[in-house]
Amino acid sequence: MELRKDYFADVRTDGLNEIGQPRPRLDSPGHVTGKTAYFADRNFPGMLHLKMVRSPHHHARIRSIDTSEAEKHPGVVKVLTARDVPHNVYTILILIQIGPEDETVLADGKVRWKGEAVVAVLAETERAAQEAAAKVKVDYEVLPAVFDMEEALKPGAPLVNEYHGQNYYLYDSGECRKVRFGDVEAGFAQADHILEQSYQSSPIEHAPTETTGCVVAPEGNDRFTCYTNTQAMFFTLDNASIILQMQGSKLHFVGGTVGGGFGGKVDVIVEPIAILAAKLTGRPVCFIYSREEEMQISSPRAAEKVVIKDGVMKDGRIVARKVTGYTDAGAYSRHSPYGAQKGAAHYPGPYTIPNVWIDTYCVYTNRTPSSAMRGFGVTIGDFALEVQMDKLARLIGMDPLELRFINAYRDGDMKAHRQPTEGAALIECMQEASRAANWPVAEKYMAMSSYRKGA
Amino acid sequence: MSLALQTFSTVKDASAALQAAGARYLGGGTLVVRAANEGDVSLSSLVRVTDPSLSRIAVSGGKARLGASVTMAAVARHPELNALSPAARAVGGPAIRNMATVGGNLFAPAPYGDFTVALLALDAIVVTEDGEMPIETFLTGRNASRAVVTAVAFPLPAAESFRFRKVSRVKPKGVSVLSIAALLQRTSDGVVTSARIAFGCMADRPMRAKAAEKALLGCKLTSKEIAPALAAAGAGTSPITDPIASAWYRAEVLPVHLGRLLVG
Amino acid sequence: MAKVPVQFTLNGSEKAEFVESGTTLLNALRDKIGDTSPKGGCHQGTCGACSVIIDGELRLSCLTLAETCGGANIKTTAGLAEGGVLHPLQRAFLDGFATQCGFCTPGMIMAAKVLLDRTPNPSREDVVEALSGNVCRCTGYEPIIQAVLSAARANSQNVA
Amino acid sequence: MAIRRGRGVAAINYPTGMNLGGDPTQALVHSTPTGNFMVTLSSVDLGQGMKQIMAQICAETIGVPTDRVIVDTADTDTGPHCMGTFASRGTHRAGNAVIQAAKEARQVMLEVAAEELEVNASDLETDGQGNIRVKGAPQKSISIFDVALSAHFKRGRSISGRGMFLIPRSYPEKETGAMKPSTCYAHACTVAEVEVDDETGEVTVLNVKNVFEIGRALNPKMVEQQLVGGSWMGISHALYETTEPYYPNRDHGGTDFNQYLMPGPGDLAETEIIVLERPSSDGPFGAKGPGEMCANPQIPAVANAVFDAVGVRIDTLPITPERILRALKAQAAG
Repeated sequence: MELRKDYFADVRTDGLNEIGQPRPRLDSPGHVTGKTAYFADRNFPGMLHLKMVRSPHHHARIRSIDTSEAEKHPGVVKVLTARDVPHNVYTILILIQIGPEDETVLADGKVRWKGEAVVAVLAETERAAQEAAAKVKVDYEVLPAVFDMEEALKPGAPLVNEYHGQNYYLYDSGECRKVRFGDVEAGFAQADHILEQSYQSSPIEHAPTETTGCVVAPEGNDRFTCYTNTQAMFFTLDNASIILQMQGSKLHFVGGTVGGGFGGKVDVIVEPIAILAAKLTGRPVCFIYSREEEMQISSPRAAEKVVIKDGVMKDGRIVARKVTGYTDAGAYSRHSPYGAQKGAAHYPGPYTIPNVWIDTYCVYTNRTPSSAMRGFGVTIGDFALEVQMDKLARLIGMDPLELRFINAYRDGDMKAHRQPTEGAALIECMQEASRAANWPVAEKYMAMSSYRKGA
Repeated sequence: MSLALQTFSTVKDASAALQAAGARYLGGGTLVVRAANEGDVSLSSLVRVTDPSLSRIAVSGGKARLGASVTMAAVARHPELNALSPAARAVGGPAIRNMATVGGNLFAPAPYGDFTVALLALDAIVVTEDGEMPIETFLTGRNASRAVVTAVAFPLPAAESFRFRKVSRVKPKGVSVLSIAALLQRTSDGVVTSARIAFGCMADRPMRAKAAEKALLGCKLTSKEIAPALAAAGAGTSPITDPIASAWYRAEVLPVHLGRLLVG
Repeated sequence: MAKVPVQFTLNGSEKAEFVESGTTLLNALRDKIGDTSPKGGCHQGTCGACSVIIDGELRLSCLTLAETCGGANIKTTAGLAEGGVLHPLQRAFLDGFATQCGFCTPGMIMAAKVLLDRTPNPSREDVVEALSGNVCRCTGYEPIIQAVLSAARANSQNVA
Repeated sequence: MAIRRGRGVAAINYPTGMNLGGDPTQALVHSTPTGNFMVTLSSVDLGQGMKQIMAQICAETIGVPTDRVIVDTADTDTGPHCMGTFASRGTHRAGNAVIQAAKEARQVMLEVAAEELEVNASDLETDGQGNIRVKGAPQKSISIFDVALSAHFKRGRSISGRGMFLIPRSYPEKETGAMKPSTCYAHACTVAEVEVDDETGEVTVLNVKNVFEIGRALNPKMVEQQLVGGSWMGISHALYETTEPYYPNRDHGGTDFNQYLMPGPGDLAETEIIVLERPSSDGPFGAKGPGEMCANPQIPAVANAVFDAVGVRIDTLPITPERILRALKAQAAG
């Protein structure tokens, strides 16, 4: 790695004692000796293992659940169903007033994705829990499912989630989050070329080497300590408190040493049910996702579809950009309405475009609920935007890097969401990339600066 | 019920124990212990055999006999099995190769079982406690097989006559998009006089490429002359679709990779 | 539930425990013996976080039954430092900033140790091959490869 | 058969912190009797190095070496609230809270030192090595060890401080979308060079040159860790990863690390990282959040490089050999 201190040296004070110094990591000695304690390294005598009975169907009504055989299985201590969960219907962003509550801790009457949790089995050993889980009988009436976002948005599509009433998240702005800036149609009318293209991604897994999980120990004083690898301690504690209808003071969360997160451990899935199990059994409980659960049950990065329509002038100026983004939330909201909204704020990318129209939708389908992942709301958008930039450059016969210089935002430029640009550095990154990659651009671009307009 | 491990010193005793419902043979553990860990509750006991002859590699008179418990690592490092080393190294990473056995590989469903693809091209004999059979016969009936495999035996190929190629997305260790093994006898001027070619991932288990083999007879290994063999490569295949690749993709690139194996 | 005795040497000391039949070595080490340096990343044999060295060979403790390790000599990352002095591999991972979340680190170090024990001066290709069964999601592997190469260099300098 | 080479570029920006703000983080700092400093948080270290960075930020602010700082975090019985580690917010939000808490603690420390040295606190400075001295008269000094002892046992002062950082929440205007998503943005530009096998669709990323502007590299080696790993993940996203390979068809989802594809140690691109620092106006020592954005620009850069190499556009992620091969066949069919 090379630190290029010559850029922005005028606005930066170097020579600090600790900041800017490559100090050794204080956690690394624990890592290399195997002594760092992750949540699953805590073992308690008498600890129970929780295994989840999951839906084999993408969409089905539950006619009945029979746990009697499972309860009789040797080593089984408790079997939990929806009626055991005090506040079974929840949504995690309710903590920042983003509702409605639309998801169940354990399925109640219906399952909306293949893999949805239906019954939790607690047993003395992992093996006994697995065997008992296989004995739980659930009678399903299979319902039509919808997997394609466009299909889901059509009239008459199977309704994925009754708590929403339609297959998209309803923002205060309506069916999508909107950004309107300038007059996009006038921009298209003025443009020398119009290019409309569609981009698509597939769901992506965080794949941390440590799977999601927790170990809960009753403290013996009506309090419960939850050792967890959550990415957000109080967010998880407060959501657990709501779901369990338990005062937060009864909960003690310990974490902070996590085997990789990447956004995959902010969904508050394992902790509430494990605490409930510990409460109802009086025993320590561990609930740790198998790798298969981590891959297919835990939320992925949402699949997204992005449609970009641009109006561009022969000289490279983009004069109008219209973006429609679709985020495949799967069956439940989790963090997806937030992610779709983040996309609305991010478009039209780091470029100054006078006429912008953005619509971003959060769409429900019968698949594993998606949620946060490293850069969500932006990562796939950047793929679409930057491939589109390449196509625009080729359309008008311009160097792709030069096209970006022409449109790059600079200090003071008004963004589509009506914030003036501050602290821009896109131009300098491109100048340095031009040098490092031996990708020459015209001298006027190398002379540009983010500090002010024009050369 | 917990999972019980039963250890026997002879295959015969183990074989008797394997008649019980829920009993499975434990080789290197890469298939059955994984299944148990993943919650396969149909498994209730694991049966293993400590007979050291199962781990023996015997090479003599141009023939090799590998005990069923011989690991991929043992094959890979054996000086007289150089021709098979690429196929053994194609299995897993170093730790898996220290565990995965010749016997286990015979049962590995696609996309696994790359070593068996090599054995199929070598026309190996599979030895069970009930007797011997050609590997093709064994593979056809393997799902119903209850007999314990004790060894595989095959004539050692001359290094230049045996070729193996595994295509994977992830390097150096990834599961197969496909694998190809070819045993080719050629005249001194390079004309193919006999060919045995086996494919992995072109069906649910390793399979012979008989049409391609036939088309190769009498050819020199040039792009032009092998063209009919490549055109015939897909005959009778039914490639798997899995997270690694679709059947369509596997079918499309099969002739490409076969061509590179033959000419490259 | 049938308990069976297991007995082996772990990092130089004798261990004897009773475990349920069918218990993996990984679970026996972690839950019974208290050596949590091998990690359970997948229990499928696909991540390498549970790697240990058994009788000099790299093995996956998640796919090895504890009962089959009778009399074995087992080494884990927890036993690598001697007398409080880090092994050159541990030193190299530390100095080379080759750990991030640290979850894959003990398994990586085991895989690297087996390599260096047999191949004191490995090529980059050797290192890549040796680490190929171990997944890391944070580092992009390059710092780990460099750390192993650097440990090998440090070793050979010490010998010379 | 032909191996065809191409290169592509992409430029991006990325907002630091939870979108639209409203995501508080608190920190507490106190001194032990012998002048070590405890930072108490509930923020989570996912492996990115949060604990180390908070220690360096506290050390710099108080004026002691980093090894005199202890970070106690992620215990809800002891640590004050933090919204969590996500959205590239950890360093920015928690760092600001730590600075505020550390400044308050430092002020008490200087006041106690001032009493001991019989000077005004405003005339004092720290030397970064564990001593407090009079500005312009460095021979007149006292160790922080002695100051802490004095504060505890003689003067009854608590050398401690509270920190809270909150960007007020912005609510998007319904019709125009006017909003304040973030207060600062990191930037990047990546050039990727690839080889494409036009008979199999296989892509090899030969090299990536990444330029990142991250505000301030608080610990350059840790920044490098994150950027190198992120660049790998970006390439992985571009070419390999998905839980649903036949999306929107729900079948054939991978369930292990064999089936879930990511580049292995034998697939690594030569990776060059160049870092620029334009300090943000509200970041701790100008830092922005590089954690997420560092994995983004490689995706379009690789996509554009594939087009440059073989002339087909793959607008669906991941850019698999199958998608490339299908496009090449369609191209050949005209």
